Amino acid sequence: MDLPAAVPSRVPARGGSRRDFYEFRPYNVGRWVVWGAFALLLLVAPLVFTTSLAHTMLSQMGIAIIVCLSYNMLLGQGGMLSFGHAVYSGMGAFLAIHTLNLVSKGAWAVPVSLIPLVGGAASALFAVAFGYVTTKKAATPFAMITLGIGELVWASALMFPEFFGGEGGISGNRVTGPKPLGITFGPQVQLYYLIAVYTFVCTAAMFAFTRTPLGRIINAVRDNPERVEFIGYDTQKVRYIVFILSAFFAGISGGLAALNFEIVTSEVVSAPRSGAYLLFTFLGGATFFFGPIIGGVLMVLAFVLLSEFTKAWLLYLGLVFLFMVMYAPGGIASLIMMNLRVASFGRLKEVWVSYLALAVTALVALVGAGAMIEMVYHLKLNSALGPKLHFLGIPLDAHGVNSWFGAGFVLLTGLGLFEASRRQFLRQWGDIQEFIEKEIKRRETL
Amino acid sequence: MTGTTPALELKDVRKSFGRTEIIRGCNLQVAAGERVAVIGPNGAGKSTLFNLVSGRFAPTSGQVLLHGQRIDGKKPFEINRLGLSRSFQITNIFPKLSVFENLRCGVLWSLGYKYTFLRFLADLHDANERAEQLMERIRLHKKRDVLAGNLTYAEQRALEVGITIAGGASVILLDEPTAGMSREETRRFIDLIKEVTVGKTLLTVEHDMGVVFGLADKIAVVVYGEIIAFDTPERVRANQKVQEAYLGSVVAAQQEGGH
Amino acid sequence: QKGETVRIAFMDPLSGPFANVGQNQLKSWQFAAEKLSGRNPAGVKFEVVGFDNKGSPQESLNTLKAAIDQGFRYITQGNGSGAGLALLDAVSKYNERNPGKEVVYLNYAAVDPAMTNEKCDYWHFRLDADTSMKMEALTSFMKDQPSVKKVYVIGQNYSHGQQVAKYFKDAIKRKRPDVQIVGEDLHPIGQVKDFAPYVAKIKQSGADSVLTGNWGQDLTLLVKAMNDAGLKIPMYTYYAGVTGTPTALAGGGDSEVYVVAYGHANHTGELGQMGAEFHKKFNDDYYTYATYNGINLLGAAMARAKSTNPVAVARAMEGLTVKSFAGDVTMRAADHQLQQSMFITKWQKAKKGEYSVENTGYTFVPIKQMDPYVSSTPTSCQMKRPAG
Amino acid sequence: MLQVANLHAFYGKSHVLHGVEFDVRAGEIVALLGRNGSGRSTTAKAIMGMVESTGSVHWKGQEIQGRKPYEIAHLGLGYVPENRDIFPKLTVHQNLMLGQKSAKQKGRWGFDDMYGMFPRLKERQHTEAGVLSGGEQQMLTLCRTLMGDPDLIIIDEPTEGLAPKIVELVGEYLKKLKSRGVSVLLIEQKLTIAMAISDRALVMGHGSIVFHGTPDTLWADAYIRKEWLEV
Amino acid sequence: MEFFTISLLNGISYGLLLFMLSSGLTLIFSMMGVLNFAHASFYMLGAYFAYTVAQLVGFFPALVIAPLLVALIGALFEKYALRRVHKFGHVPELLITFGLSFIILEMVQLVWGTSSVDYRVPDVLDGPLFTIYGTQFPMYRAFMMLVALLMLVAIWLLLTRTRIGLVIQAALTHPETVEALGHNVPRVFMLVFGGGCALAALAGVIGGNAFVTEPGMAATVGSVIFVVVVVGGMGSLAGAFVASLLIGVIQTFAVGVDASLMGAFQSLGMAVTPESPGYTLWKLKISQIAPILPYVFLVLILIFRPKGLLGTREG
Ligand SMILES: Nc1ncnc2c1ncn2[C@@H]1O[C@H](COP(=O)(O)OP(=O)(O)OP(=O)(O)O)[C@@H](O)[C@H]1O
Ligand SMILES: Nc1ncnc2c1ncn2[C@@H]1O[C@H](COP(=O)(O)OP(=O)(O)OP(=O)(O)O)[C@@H](O)[C@H]1O
Ligand SMILES: CC(C)C[C@H](N)C(=O)O
Ligand SMILES: [Mg+2]
Ligand SMILES: [Mg+2]
Repeated sequence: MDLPAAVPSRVPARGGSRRDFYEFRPYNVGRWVVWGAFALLLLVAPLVFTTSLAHTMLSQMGIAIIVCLSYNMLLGQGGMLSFGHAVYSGMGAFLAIHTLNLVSKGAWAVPVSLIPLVGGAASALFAVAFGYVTTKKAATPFAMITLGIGELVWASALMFPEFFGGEGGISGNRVTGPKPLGITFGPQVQLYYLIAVYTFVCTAAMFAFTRTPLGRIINAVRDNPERVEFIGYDTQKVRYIVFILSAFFAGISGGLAALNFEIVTSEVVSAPRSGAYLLFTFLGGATFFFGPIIGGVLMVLAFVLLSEFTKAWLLYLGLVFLFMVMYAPGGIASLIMMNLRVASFGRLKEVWVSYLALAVTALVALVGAGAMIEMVYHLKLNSALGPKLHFLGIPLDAHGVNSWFGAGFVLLTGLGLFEASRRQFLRQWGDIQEFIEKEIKRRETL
Repeated sequence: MTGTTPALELKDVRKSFGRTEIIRGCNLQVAAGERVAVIGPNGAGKSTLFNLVSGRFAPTSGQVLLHGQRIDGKKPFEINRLGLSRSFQITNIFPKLSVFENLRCGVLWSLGYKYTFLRFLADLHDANERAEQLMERIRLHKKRDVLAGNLTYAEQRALEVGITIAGGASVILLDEPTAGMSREETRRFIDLIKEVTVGKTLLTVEHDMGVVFGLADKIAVVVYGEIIAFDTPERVRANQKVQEAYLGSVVAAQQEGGH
Repeated sequence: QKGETVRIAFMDPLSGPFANVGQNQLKSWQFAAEKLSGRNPAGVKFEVVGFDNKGSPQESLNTLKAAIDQGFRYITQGNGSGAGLALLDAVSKYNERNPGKEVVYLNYAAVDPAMTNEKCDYWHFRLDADTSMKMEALTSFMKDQPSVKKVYVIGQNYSHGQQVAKYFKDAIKRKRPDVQIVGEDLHPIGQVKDFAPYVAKIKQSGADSVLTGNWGQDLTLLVKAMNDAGLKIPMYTYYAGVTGTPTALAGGGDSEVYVVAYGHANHTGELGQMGAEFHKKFNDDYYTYATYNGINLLGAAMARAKSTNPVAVARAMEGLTVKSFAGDVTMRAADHQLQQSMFITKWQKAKKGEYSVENTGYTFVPIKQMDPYVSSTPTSCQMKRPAG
Repeated sequence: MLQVANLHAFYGKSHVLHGVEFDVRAGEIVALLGRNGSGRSTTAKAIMGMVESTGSVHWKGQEIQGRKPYEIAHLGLGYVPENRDIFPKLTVHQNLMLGQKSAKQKGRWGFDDMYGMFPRLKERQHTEAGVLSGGEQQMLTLCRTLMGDPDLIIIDEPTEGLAPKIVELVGEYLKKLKSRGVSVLLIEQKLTIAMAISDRALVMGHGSIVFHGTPDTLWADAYIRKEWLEV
Repeated sequence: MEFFTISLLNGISYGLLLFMLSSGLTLIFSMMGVLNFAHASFYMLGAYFAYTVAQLVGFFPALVIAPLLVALIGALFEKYALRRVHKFGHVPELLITFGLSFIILEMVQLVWGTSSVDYRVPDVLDGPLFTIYGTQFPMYRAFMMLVALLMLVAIWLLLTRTRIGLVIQAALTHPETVEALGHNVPRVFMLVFGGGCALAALAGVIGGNAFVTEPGMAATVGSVIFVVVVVGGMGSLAGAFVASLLIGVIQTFAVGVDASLMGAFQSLGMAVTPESPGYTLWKLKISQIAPILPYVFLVLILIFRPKGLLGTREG
């Protein structure tokens, strides 16, 4: 079995049309703009969203971005499907919180702002040990070893309370040590900015990594490990080094999480956590560098916000995954890039109307479906509290024929219209793609 | 034997898979700068021989020497670092990297960049220049940023050879480089191979006699895991045993004359 | 104060593998709030809103933030000491960093003794009895059982299971030095699919009773495996009553299971009525009686403080005594641990008029009630009270 | 027997065949020649229902265009793909087994005929096909399709990578097939062999047929050879 | 001797149980190369369907009906979702089954509630089969063992007597070529996936009442079944069988071993006290890690014999 995708020997004959080449490659000016915008976004986000929940969420997004990017060093860039990435972010978190507590006790004098680096270094050390055995293998054996190690570490986490703190985990207090410029990291905003700095630097560092010799060779190892051996590289060593680097960044994110929550429990090394990294990295888009950034943001939104909105959040999450994998296997990033490509050929404006139509009709259908799902959940979970519920501010009666009929009607109309606009859109999209293909051919012959 | 060490030497190399012995004691000395065509019936063991030399398999017994240094049993990457590079019978490239990146990957190790992640590729001028040059030489510069997987078959074959020679190895093994190409393309491609392997030791497997006689200084004939002849093209063609085992009289005559 | 509505944020798993327990407990809180609201001396109404913490300590911290943003000043949690300890710590830090916006944490079921000992905190109040208290009660019962001579201890290898084993050994040595512990097994939590090997080991040890702190699947599978092997010896447990477990137990046939708890399935009086009503309304069991005590305690404290401000209410709750379904209960000021009566109940077929737990035809009958002092344990808590 | 009319084929959006027309009669060997990329393989795939296509393909009086590949195969068309699509993890023998459409099928040929034709395969019958030499794989693909007992066999570059002697052999076997009443559509690169054995020759260029006639007329037509075959 | 016999019996029956749980996964994983993370969810669905069907028409009809229903769902899922994703590679395949497992879990909770359901062993199979050294051996356990063996035979026949296995393996690399040879590849894929799901469901019908039928049941068997398949060797039914038995027996006996590293040190004359570094690790008894031994096993086998016990290929 070859992961992540079968390597076609000749032209990829399966899919039919050729996938074209687009790379996230900002030109010098473009690069400054993109990174500047990213920095600006990090800077102003907490000024726009000001509630304390928003601040912790923003902090967690930064953390998630780093860890998803680090995961993608394995998955997207190295073709290494890991089921145990949480081991590394989690170990970083534990080592970081222990360090924090040593600092609090006065045993160690590390500034709080540097503790995430301790986490990173610790994780890298773990990766030196564990990675040595895992990266001996690639593809499915690799995936399965990481699964095994992940389960082992998770199970041990509860068995060794001395280190992992048992069920309650290890807690610490980030307000400790020297306080330069009066920054205590007590208020969430201060911590947010620390996380933002780390997020920016780590993102930049990981992006830079993709432009280095090792970063390129790991792509080659992903595509065709056998051939790499014949151009002078030891694939095992390539995987091993990248694995350690990835763990380093994962550890930094773990360290930041330790500071953010001020408590680290065994769940940080758990299998579900590893699974979440995989799912959301993929959802964001593993084939593009910036995909996992989107993935990280979505991860926090899904876990923190979606679950507050609706009891059916796991159902929605499952459905989103199902449909994303089926219709956009490159993740959200690939959707964006596809449109950027269309835009770069100057034809994006034509599809605006279609997008609008798609969005509106999809929304209508979703509202209908959502209302029905919510009514079902309501009947199941809260029926004793009366049949009335509110969905997006619309009062519904889960026992009433009207509500069901209405929701069904909305759903069907939405679906019908959506299908119509989808057909229209597909035709348009096909034309544009054809145009682009031709244009590319034409430019090639120039 | 003259005083200079051969570029590549096989001493009684044997290889068995399970119980079947595929290579049954091969001896060969290729002088530096020589172009050798390896021919033989299907399943004779030509590709296997290449696999043994390039480190894909370890020989069951015998020795392989590269410039006088033992390389049998070494890993492919170790052998590659010692200056031996090979291409594959079935196209073996990096389908999701662009043409340029494919070639650049090929040159990195030989320029000493190893596993570094502390320098930007963009700043490695020597590597970039080499890759660009190569791309021109294998005539793929117009496809610089096309994903290798999207190239046509002939282009992929060219890239395959490009990657093989990228590292500047002194000994090059090509396994049926022209397989699947039309006669016209083959001819162009052979010229290309000649051009890019000037001054190198070349071993190539071929079934196309036109190519073999056009390209090789010497021909090695492998039959049933043994090298039954190793000589100049003329003498090999005249060899009775070779005709029986491999050429088949009619075709030999026809192919020789071309079409 | 009168007519005011106090909102309580409930944070426990409402989705995922423990959702069944969380859903039941949320309903219990909402039900208790509805029934007891306005009837308290303060005349305050209570409203309980659920937040899904998915059983995760980290997510609990998010729900805490969300609740605080929405203006909640009282939170309650119970399912899992991991989340509990995280909340205790987070509430403490939040209150310290945000004076004037204090939040009170009512813990209705997280039973790690640490929460009222070395990690105790002023803003945390526990309505359940902790592991050590339950063990006091349980061993007080066991010491009077002449049949108990050789005990096998089995548990989940995490803090709760480890604590149960430790407290048992301490207590039984004090109370019945002649009792032998013939074996002790700690297995990874939730990983055992087949308990037959453990049962074989228990049998081989010659044990006459089994003590376990297991819950959920780890408990039901153990009971089933003992039944299957025909090993009919009494089991002393903590968590046989949690949602889902009775159903699973009933499927395993008759077995002698004792449970230690601060309540039982067959209360009469107001609580009994509430249970019946709850069952009618939700077709589910009302067993989290801490909700009853919790609402009453808050009401009384608010009356005493003449305010619904958490700072005042917290102060008022210290040492407060209220009437409960089984005598009086007191919130001990030293460690904020509710002192209450304990029951030993036995799992058996329900006779006529007895409450059929989860409609299984089985019930938990009380066979012994113990006054609060029996289970009272000393505390190492050094409570830091806010100044003023 | 096989009639192809106005056949168009597409890979996604790219239009590769532009109205291909030809026919193959019973017991005939027809060579389909052309440069790389002229669309010969695509023609074969379009007949077999393996690419998106429009137009008409008549086989034994039935329209088969738009059918599924396995249905078409069951109607007696055999296809030997280029690229040696052997199944690498299966043994040689298992590869041949898959050539049969069902385990009970009785055809003109059995395992013994195949092994008789290429003794080399018999020697290697229990080896994983993935490790076979290039030439052996080529022989295997041919035999695998023959096991399905087709009435018409479409062969895409069967002699690629074969030693000259084996090439001759393949040519002889194709003639033998013909003598047993099997028609052959031979897609070839090597003119020599194609010309030697075929009854008629077609030349393809840019997705349509630009020449058809006997091998002799093709030899004679220097313009076609220069323009479309570049020999 | 007594303990040994009983443990061996327990070990073998647990091993067979593991095999029962993982046989469908073996089928799908080894033949189609799909890491089906929803396998355990199909197992759960089987249990719930059986619970409902058994209430209506009894246990033994449910034994047939529930797997068929689940097979249908599995086949539909293959046809409308998995198939589309197949060409994108293995990670998307895996993720779509991930997504499916969420959906099944939620659906189960919606239909049957979040709590466990009262799904009991039928009376005819309840009770002990025989008593050995005073320990009863339950009849139902014997029934489970029997079914596991039947599953083994059925799959073995399927693989050796039909060419489905060959078709699938061939189609993994060259689906189009296989079709051109006259095999209806999509249908075969659908049948195999449906069949694998049916096996999972059958395990659920039988496991559901032997254990507990609750929404968490999928998660509890989730990863251990992968261990069985991988340790046995991907692509090897016999391997999965051997691995199941081996894991079952080793794990069962490990429960009985109370030795620890501390003991080993002490017998070497080294004193280990609670103050020594790593005390918790040293005092950990083998019996305490028995349930996670399969993972240790998994890691070791992949390092030293990546093909698995009886496997023929890596990955
Ligand atoms: N790993 C292996 N295991 C078993 N047999 C093998 C293995 N590799 C090669 N062989 C066998 O060794 C023989 C020689 O194969 P090889 O590929 O070297 O032939 P070749 O001379 O290159 O032929 P061709 O010209 O057809 O490519 C073949 O019969 C092949 O089946
Ligand atoms: N899978 C594919 N996707 C897109 N275009 C393709 C695909 N396969 C072939 N083509 C294009 O279709 C055209 C015809 O290809 P085809 O393979 O039929 O040519 P051919 O005559 O068989 O040549 P060859 O000698 O290379 O086998 C070529 O231009 C080729 O680039
Ligand atoms: C689910 C509950 C029974 C968990 C229990 N309260 C504990 O602390 O572990
Ligand atoms: Mg070869
Ligand atoms: Mg072709």
